[in-house]
Amino acid sequence: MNDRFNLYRFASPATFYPLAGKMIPWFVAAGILFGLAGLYVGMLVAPTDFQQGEGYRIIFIHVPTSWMSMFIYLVMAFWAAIGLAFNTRLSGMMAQALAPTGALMAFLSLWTGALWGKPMWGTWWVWDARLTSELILLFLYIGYMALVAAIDDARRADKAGGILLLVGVVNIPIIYFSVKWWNTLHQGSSVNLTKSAMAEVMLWGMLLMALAFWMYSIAVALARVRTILLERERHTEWVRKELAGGEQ
Amino acid sequence: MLDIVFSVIARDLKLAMRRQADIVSALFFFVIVVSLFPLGIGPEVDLLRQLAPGVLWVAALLATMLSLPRLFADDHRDGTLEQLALSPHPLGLVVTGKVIAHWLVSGLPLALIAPVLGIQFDLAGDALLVLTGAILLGTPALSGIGAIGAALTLGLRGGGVLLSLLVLPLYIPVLIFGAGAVDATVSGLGGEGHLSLLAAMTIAAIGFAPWASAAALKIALE
Amino acid sequence: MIYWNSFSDFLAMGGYGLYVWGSFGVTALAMLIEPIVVARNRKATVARLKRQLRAESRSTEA
Amino acid sequence: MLEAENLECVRGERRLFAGLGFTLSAGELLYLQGRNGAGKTSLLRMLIGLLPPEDGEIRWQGRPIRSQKDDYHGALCYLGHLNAIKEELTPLENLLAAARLGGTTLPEDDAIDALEQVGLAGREDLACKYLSQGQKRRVALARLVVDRRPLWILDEPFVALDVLAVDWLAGIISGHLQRGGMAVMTTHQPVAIPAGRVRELRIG
Repeated sequence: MNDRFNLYRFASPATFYPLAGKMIPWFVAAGILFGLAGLYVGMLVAPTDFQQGEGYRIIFIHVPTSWMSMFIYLVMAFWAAIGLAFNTRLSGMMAQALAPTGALMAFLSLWTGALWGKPMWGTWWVWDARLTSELILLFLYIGYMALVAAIDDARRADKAGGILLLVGVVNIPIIYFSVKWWNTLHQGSSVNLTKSAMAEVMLWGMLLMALAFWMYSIAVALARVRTILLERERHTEWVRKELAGGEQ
Repeated sequence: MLDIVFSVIARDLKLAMRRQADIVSALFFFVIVVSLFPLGIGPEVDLLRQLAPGVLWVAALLATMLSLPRLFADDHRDGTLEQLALSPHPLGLVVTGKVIAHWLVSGLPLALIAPVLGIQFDLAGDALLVLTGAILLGTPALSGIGAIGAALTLGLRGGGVLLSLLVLPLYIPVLIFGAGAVDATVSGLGGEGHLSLLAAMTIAAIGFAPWASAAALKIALE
Repeated sequence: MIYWNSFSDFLAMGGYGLYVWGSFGVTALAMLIEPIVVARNRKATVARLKRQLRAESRSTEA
Repeated sequence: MLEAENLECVRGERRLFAGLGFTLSAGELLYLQGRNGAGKTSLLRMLIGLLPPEDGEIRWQGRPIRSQKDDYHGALCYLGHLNAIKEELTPLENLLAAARLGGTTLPEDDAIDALEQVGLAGREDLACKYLSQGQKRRVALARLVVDRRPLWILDEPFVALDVLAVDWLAGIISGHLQRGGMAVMTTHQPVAIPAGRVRELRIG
């Protein structure tokens, strides 16, 4: 073993696997707690919005899922950079474990955006800058997952996916600004779910919901990375022990 | 340093010239796709004029996509790619040469034939000029970004479809500003701003993309 | 503290019920299905790996 | 001098070899031997710097090759399974292009001489797609005739050559060793190389 390996001992799969297993229940509990609090504040306490009526309550899902979809992509790109720079095994697996959840968040953001747009603008879809960027983000997630799935060798998949993520993360601001600019040029109707001055209580509801989605994403990603770990490391001693020890 | 770029360009151009059918069929694909649109939407001149920039640009994206899978695949299959990776020059420079050669045989012909197709859509003289300029300035970025996708999907099953899935979303800014330049000219706003943004994107893509592609190629060659 | 007068008001969401509950419902469903899929995937993987391990140890014994 | 130390190779899930090392100095030839799938080609790919070793290090003239990739590649000539020739180009064009991409200048007369040596006289200007498999291999081997770089790495160079060609290639390699060159090669049938010190390394 060389020195570099010791330095990254905590990134070593054998240490990380049980640690992740212990952490998952805490994130699940935190997610449920934040979710209930957020739903209570957002759905029961918060007053109606004078412009949008009760329909505005969709933002308690739409905004947190949009945030998460972008945030998860950034986290994946972060892991990709770590993985390419230090050649750590865990990084690529983390990125892969996060991708489906990120794609789900992007999808939910689009879905809620459409359901919000129908009553407010009379149409399911508007080529608004944010919705369009979100759609492109979903394409980027799908592209990443398709690329990783198409490569048989796990290490090569990690590295190629990592490069794609870094290229994507450089491009996202460019895409966002070009779409935004395109949108103002064509004077498209701007769906702006968060424009109206928000009451403090609404903001609290949104923050709590965002925390809930965050905790949920971490929990699911950790659960997924544990499976990927077992699969990838199936020939190592620790996985054999783990499997022999009545692992469910 | 630049010798290697020019040697690669010269080699790839020579190869392309021996296989002109490929260039011509991509070009015809472009012409046919563009010519199908009026048949699909009807011959109203005002509508066609409005749609022209978008149609021409989308067709240009697709025509560029057509030749991308072979950008590295041929060299990979016959072992030349290994030799290129073993040349005593950074692989990024080699890829820069390949990207420029790809543009010379795919993007440049599109730009040259675009004004003729623009006439089909009743574009005015200044709009035709801007259209040609925009395609000239924008297609190098398409070749550059496309090279990353081609390198990432090298040797994979269903690589061609996957390549479009990876690359087309990244093409969106070029599409927006390329079509926007012509739109702005038609509506009398002037397309200079868009053209300079396109030029900026092309410079960034030519400077950055070959190195990302080189990293991807090294992974594929492991 | 609670903003709503009655439960039916809450369900109606000021006429936006379909849209609001459509959003929340699909989200809840997705967040229910995803963990189930992950858990099933895990179970299947563990079972498959155990099978492989058994097969391997048998072949080395033999 | 080429040194390899404690090399480990993992492909997919299998560890092909570990703790492998050797040193090779001027005028020496290293035969890599081993059954199919033992990792001979993987080792060659490590030696040319395309496959990073799982563990261990390869040094050229005392410095790790990963910190001097371009210099190292300038000193290295690799001949793989694939001929690395372009079907659309003529043998002459292929040879000249390979030299140019390899960072050396090759006078056209020398290239024509080399092609004559490999028995392709009169076919210099015929596109390679019209040549037979054996002739294509000779175009690839012609690179060795004119190559003056110190380190040759050859993957099964004798495969599919007739007896005469094997002797000729052995002569080319021993000439290279006599000039103070080094060579690493894999082969199934050991071929007597007249000059130079020959070492063997068994993998797996």
